[in-house]
Amino acid sequence: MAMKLHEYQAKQVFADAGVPTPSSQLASDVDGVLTAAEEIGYPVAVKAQVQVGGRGKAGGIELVENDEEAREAAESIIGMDLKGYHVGQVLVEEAVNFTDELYVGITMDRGEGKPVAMVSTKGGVNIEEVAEEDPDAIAREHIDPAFGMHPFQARKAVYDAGVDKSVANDVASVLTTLYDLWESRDGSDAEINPLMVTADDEVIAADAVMNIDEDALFRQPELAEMEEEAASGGDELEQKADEYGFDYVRLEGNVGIIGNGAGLVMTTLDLVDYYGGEPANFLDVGGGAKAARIANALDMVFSDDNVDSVVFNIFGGITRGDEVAKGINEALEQFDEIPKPVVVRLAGTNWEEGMEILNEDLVTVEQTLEDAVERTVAYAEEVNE
Amino acid sequence: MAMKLHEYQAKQVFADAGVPTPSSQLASDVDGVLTAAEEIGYPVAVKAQVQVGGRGKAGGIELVENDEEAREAAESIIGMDLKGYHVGQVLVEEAVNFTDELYVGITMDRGEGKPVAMVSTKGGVNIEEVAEEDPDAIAREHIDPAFGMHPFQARKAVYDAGVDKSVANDVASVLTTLYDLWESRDGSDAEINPLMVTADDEVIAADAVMNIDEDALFRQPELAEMEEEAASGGDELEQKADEYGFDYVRLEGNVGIIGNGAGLVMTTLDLVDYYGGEPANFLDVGGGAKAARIANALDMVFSDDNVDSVVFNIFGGITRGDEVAKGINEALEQFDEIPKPVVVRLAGTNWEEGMEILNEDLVTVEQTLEDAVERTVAYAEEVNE
Amino acid sequence: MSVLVDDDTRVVVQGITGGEGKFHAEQMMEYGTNVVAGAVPGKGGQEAAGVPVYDTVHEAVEEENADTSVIFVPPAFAGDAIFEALDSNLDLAVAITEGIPTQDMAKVNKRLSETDTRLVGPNCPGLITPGEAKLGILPGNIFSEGKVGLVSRSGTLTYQVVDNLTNRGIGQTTAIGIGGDPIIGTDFVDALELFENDDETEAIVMCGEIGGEDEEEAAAFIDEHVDTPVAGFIAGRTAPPGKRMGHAGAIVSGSGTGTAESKISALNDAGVPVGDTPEEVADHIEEFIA
Amino acid sequence: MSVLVDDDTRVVVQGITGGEGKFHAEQMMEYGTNVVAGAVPGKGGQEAAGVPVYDTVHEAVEEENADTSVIFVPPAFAGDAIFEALDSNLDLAVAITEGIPTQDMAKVNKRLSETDTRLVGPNCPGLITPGEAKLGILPGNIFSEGKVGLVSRSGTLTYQVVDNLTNRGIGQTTAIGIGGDPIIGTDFVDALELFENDDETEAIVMCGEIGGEDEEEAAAFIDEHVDTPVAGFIAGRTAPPGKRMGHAGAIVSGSGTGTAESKISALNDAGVPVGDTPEEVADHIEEFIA
Repeated sequence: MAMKLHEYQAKQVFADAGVPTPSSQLASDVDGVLTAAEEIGYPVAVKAQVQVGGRGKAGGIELVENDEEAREAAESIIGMDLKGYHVGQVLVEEAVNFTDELYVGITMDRGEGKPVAMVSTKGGVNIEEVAEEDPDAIAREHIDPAFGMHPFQARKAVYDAGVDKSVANDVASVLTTLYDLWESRDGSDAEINPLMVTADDEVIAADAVMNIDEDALFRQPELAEMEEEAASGGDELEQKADEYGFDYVRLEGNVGIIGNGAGLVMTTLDLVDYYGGEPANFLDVGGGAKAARIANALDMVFSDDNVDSVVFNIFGGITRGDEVAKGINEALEQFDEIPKPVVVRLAGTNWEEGMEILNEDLVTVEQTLEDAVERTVAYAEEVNE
Repeated sequence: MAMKLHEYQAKQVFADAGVPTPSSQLASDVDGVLTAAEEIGYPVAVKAQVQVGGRGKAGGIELVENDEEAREAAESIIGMDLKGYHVGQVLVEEAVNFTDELYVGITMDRGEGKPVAMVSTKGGVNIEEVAEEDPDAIAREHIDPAFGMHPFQARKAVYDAGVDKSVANDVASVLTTLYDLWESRDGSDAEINPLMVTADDEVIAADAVMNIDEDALFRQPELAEMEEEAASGGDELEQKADEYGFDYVRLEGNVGIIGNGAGLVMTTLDLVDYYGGEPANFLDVGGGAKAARIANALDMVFSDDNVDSVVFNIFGGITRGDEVAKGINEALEQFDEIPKPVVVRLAGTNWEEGMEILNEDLVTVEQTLEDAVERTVAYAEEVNE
Repeated sequence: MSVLVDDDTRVVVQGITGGEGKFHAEQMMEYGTNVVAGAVPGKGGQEAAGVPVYDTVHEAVEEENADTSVIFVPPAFAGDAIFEALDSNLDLAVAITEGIPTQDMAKVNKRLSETDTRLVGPNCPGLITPGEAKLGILPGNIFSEGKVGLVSRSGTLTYQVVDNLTNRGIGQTTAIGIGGDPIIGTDFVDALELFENDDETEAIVMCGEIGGEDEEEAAAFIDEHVDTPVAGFIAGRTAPPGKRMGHAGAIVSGSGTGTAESKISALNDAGVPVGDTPEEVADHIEEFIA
Repeated sequence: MSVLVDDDTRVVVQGITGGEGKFHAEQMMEYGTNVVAGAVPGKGGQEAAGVPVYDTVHEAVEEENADTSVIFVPPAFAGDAIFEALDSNLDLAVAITEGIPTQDMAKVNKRLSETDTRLVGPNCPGLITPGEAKLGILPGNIFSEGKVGLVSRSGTLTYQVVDNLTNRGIGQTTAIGIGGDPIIGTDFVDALELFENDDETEAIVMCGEIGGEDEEEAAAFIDEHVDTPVAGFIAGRTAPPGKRMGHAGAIVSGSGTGTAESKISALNDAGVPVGDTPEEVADHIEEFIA
């Protein structure tokens, strides 16, 4: 999974590596925006710093010509809710006059098992759409990760994309820097879209995406620090899951789901759907969870007001049934009345020990996955009758 | 070919990369040595800074306990002639108490076409002798240059060499640093011999070798600067050849040899020997030499007092016979009397044009390589009759 | 017969002196696996889980004729451990470790193309030939000897499906957890080929999940090269597009491939029935080997 | 017949807009070589030496069906140029450039093991099939058509030996300058194999020099695999141990191998006569094909 840097953070990383970026300042209130705009000089763009795509269309980016417009933009953007994310900060940025908008990006091609560099002259829009509707408009060059990107590969991608000769060298050089960053910073994606071309043939990174492989954060201490800042925003429950270290996704339904292992949890979701219910979430406690972690998981799902019933499906490998049972008891014994019905199914390692420990007064026990899900869906339906 | 750093330069490079080295100071006179020794604290080693092996045996390294001994050592070493090299500077260095002496090194294995890391517990002596007499005493690990040295490879070399567990990790770490330096600095050889092990299980680089690939100096500006200093010393004529940019080696005989292309020049030497003469030098003017360069070559060989006759053998490919002839004329027309007889043989590109230009009053012309060499050897014999 | 592992397999455990490594080395031996050595830098000469520990895998191969490694090394060092295994002339390396940086695995992937050693994983439960030997962390007691080969991207989902089979008295030749990471060694196609060439395997279960195109490629391979009947299962039918669900692989791209629909229809087109529930998968297998 | 190059060879010249590149492109064409394109980044769309220039070698291959590249790119960029050539599905790349950093060549060497494209050089004069085509900087006029294959580590020494042959009316099938650098693409063994399998080559000249062990390896190969008679020459008999003479390869290690003696005796043991002078080499060849 990837840790997403904010635009302003990614731009800082890129600028430090020598990629030309517009001058900009971060601001978190109206005065800050006005001061920044003054120093940079109008026109400037005021850009919400949240990690979602399509900020422009959603009203998160405004181009302003003077103090009055800047104030209006600041007031409307700072504090807004943008696709579920609270906007706490904006980037005030020099507006660049451009003649062309390019796309350059590096990502891991999972199918090939190697990095791929991409260049397109159709930057400035949703590159996924371009990829779908006009795939040939994106030049792709696969990189051998042992060698890194050869200079000829950067040039080839740029020429293959049809980038104008007047800026080809500069774009190749940005692409090379981008690859070096991607590689040295353990990027999962590094993108500049658009890479603007100005009337005097300069290139400048008008937006910046840098996502970092979370599994590699241990060796990226600087970026791990940025994560603290970057993590702000997002669904409250998802933030809580982040703290607990759960893989958690909130969904629309009312059947809470807890399990171990992504495949099995997804299967449990699928079965809830199969039996006519609607999953409220995906929650994977991971492998080898101890009692406290199990209790935390239950606490999380209970805190979701949408949840009407909970299915707890554990197939123990390195996770032990007795630990699961202890955690469930711990979580439920604190309540005078169990807030939402919990169905438990334990299998695999130490399931018999687990069943002995489990306080069956507090939960419903089922022997098979199918029965457990069916029962949980039934409980949820009862609540809504 | 390789540019050799002085010990003190190599140590600086290694120390900057985190390899432990003894404290040391450079000195170029007796007072400097005394001051340095005072600051470092006795005992210290006084080590001649010249790029030849076997300095210790040749009297270029002295271990001293006090001012008196230090003065004596400084006086004897500074200014001495060590295997033909003038000693201008000495390194005054903390004497290290050691329990073991290891060898670690990285070089290019030409046969395999890939780098090789080497570790031995038989450091402190001539490693070439160890390689010859007890090859298994050196653990070798070939490195894939695309990946660089994997950490397991450093460990494997260290364990295979039988390095004591108490210092194995530290030695592996020095080896890793050495490889990184070798790779990032375009080394041809990087060696520490001995890598001393102290009584409290610390490792410290008591000597340091770092030779740089001359073809890569263009991208090693810092090291290229060190070359200025490093180049001092050596045969005067060889220094001159360095300035002119010739491949030149001075030998013992009296037949001067100039030609184009290493293989052909070596063949000319071999023929001189075959016809009973003794080569005075190897001088390769390289490919595409112009008239001025040819004149310089002749000037060089004339300046060697040992030379009694000169054979000029050019087979033109990208070197043109007319340019060669012009250069020979230029060089010789300045003399009232030609100092040493010159035999010229021109073949290949524009040889006819060359023959037309060549002032045959100044030189003897032969049509074949064999005849030219035979004639030159005969001239040399005449001089010595 | 069986694939990749049997009771002749000679196992070295990388990381055997760590908590997990030691525990699972013991578990493997208890199941009957022939664990012959451990390899931990700096721990050479010690003993762990009752077997000698060497500083390098190479030594374990030389001294104990190990031919297979199981890797329980923390993620920061696991890439290097895999490289070491691939350098040691082993037949097989099984990387259990979860959370190896993707770029490390991209480099491993490159090296895999240059070696004859097979890698299973990383981030996988390992593999098991019931009644003979297991490599990894699978709970041995749910497996039983039989004629069904199983390959899966997901650990606990494998257990679930195996449980359904075993409960009906349907045993397994070998079960392989290939792992859910973006870059893995042995993939569906490799595993299917192994089972297809195994005389004893009479039916195959393939458990996939959303994300990537491995299941689509497997379907194409089955269509052309696999005569053994295959039943499939795909987890993640209800996963909303664009949401991550655990495995990095489980990202729905939103477009044509990678979705549950795409995978199921590719498998169906290749003649592979895909169960709606794990029980249904067992139903299909029961029909195949009836 | 001939090896590696003939009048069907379609050549792209990398670095054709540079002084040397342009001059030798013209010289090659004058000799009859089918130069179809140049490749120089940023110069695509121009013309040089009368042929179209492309930004990349790939384009030259696509647009002009080039199958061979000759590389005249300055040393700092030559390693990358070779990588580009090796990535372009060519049959052959010939690197003339002298002074490429050794570490760049070590990386190229690694890539060579992964590609079907053959590399000759670097730091070599190139190769020539007299009367058909030449690739590189050899002076065409000294060569003549005939039945002797020639392979040499040294440029001008090659010319010397060829001159001796041509003066006696002995022509050549193909002459290959493999270059004197520590790390090269095609080596003696490769070239000997090509000549051995060439129906028209009736004798082979092999010109080696001191340093390295390539000549010793070649001798072993001749002993086992080469029926075509071979005559040898070794430059550097009088070179003092430990002194560098030009080529990085020409370093005498001081011990067993790498010396002229070692090479000559290895060749003699393989039945290869080694001439004391270039004329003596021609004598041996004359006997072979008499």
